[in-house]
Amino acid sequence: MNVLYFAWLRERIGLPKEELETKASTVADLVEELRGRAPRYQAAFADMSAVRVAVDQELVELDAPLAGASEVAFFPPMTGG
Amino acid sequence: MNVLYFAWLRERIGLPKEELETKASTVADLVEELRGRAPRYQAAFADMSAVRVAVDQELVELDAPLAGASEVAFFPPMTGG
Amino acid sequence: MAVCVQVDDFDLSAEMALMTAGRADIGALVSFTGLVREINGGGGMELEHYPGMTEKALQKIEAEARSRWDLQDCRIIHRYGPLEAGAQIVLVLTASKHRQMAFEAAEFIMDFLKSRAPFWKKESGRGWVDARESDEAALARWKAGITKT
Amino acid sequence: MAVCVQVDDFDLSAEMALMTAGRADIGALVSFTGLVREINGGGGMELEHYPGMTEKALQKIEAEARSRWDLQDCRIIHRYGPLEAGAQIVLVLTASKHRQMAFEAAEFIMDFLKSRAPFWKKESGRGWVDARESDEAALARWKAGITKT
Repeated sequence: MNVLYFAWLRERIGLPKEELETKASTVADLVEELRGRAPRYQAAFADMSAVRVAVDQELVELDAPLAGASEVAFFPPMTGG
Repeated sequence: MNVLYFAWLRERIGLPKEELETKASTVADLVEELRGRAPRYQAAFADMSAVRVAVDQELVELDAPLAGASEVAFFPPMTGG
Repeated sequence: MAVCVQVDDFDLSAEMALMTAGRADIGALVSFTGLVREINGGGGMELEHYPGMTEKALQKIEAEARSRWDLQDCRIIHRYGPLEAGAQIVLVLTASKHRQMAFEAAEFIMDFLKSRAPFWKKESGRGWVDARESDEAALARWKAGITKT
Repeated sequence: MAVCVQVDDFDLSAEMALMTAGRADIGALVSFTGLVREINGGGGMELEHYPGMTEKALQKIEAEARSRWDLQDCRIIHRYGPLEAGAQIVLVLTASKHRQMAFEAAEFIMDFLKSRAPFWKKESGRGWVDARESDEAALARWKAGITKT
């Protein structure tokens, strides 16, 4: 599974993208797993109310399932326009 | 006093502008006076709900006074934009 | 910038470039361009106006918009005379810091232009265009000095 | 017309000319142009986006606008990369028969672009721009399939 990070999440975690093997069944599970890997993930995911998630390029909630997903992205609230 | 006509009022009355001496004290009085002059004025002023009036280039109601006015204009509802 | 009542065509990008030249405090630009629609194969129209009063009416509309919204700038161009199908009739361009003010001011100006500026349209082969009740109704939402939303 | 996510600048008059070429059934064109504002003397920003998802999100926003309003055409251009103060960021251009549809559709698209398209602004010397609560609130008025007015 490809995991992507944008904006300050990318900066805190220190990379834009990584490939992971995971058995996490939801986005929330994946976040827990990542938090366990290193303090920089803990820093990035410290306040999940400031984090948005897309699974296969569709916005989803934290409890969204990951079954069949090939791309998960984490980023702050969007500021386009 | 200059009296101006626009759009189909101009066409019905047959002229864009005329200079009048009048003692009419309101716009409504002036319309009555004009109606008495010729059938083409009667045709133009047949339905006053379809006529708008400006005195000295400001939109006014039919009962507006004419004291001091130098220019009165009659025209249909506006269709700008 | 002043309002303009003219026979000549206009160029939106040029107007926008003039408006933004030498400044970077504008965040939002909204434009409305009105075009002559071809109706049932009929082409073109003649736009009559009331010289003198038209300029006054447009200036009044612009001043009212500027008093209601915090606009960085505002531009109104309205053409008159013969206009072919597809031709540009009117341009309203508003500039503000944030988008909502620019949108609302442009809508406000257009609503007033439609039924409070002394223009009359005569379509080729079809005669004088009737005022639309919906245009009169659109004005009502700006009453009492409140904004729309 | 397609949506476009690009580094290059755009020209509104050129986009409008493309949109109106060879047809005379458009009565109203509304454009929104977003510019980089200079804040406290700070200049420029970097606009990051999510390639792939961005295009999808813009296409979805455009399709939704077309399903809600009877638009003759619609165009969205959003830039990314480094942008100087005063630079154009985004263009939304809508075409319809009458003005209200074009205005509403352009506002709708902008409201969604602001907080539902994956772009992130980083201002030079000031860091990441926070999302504005007013932008989230603006979305609420389009809920339940009803139009604004």
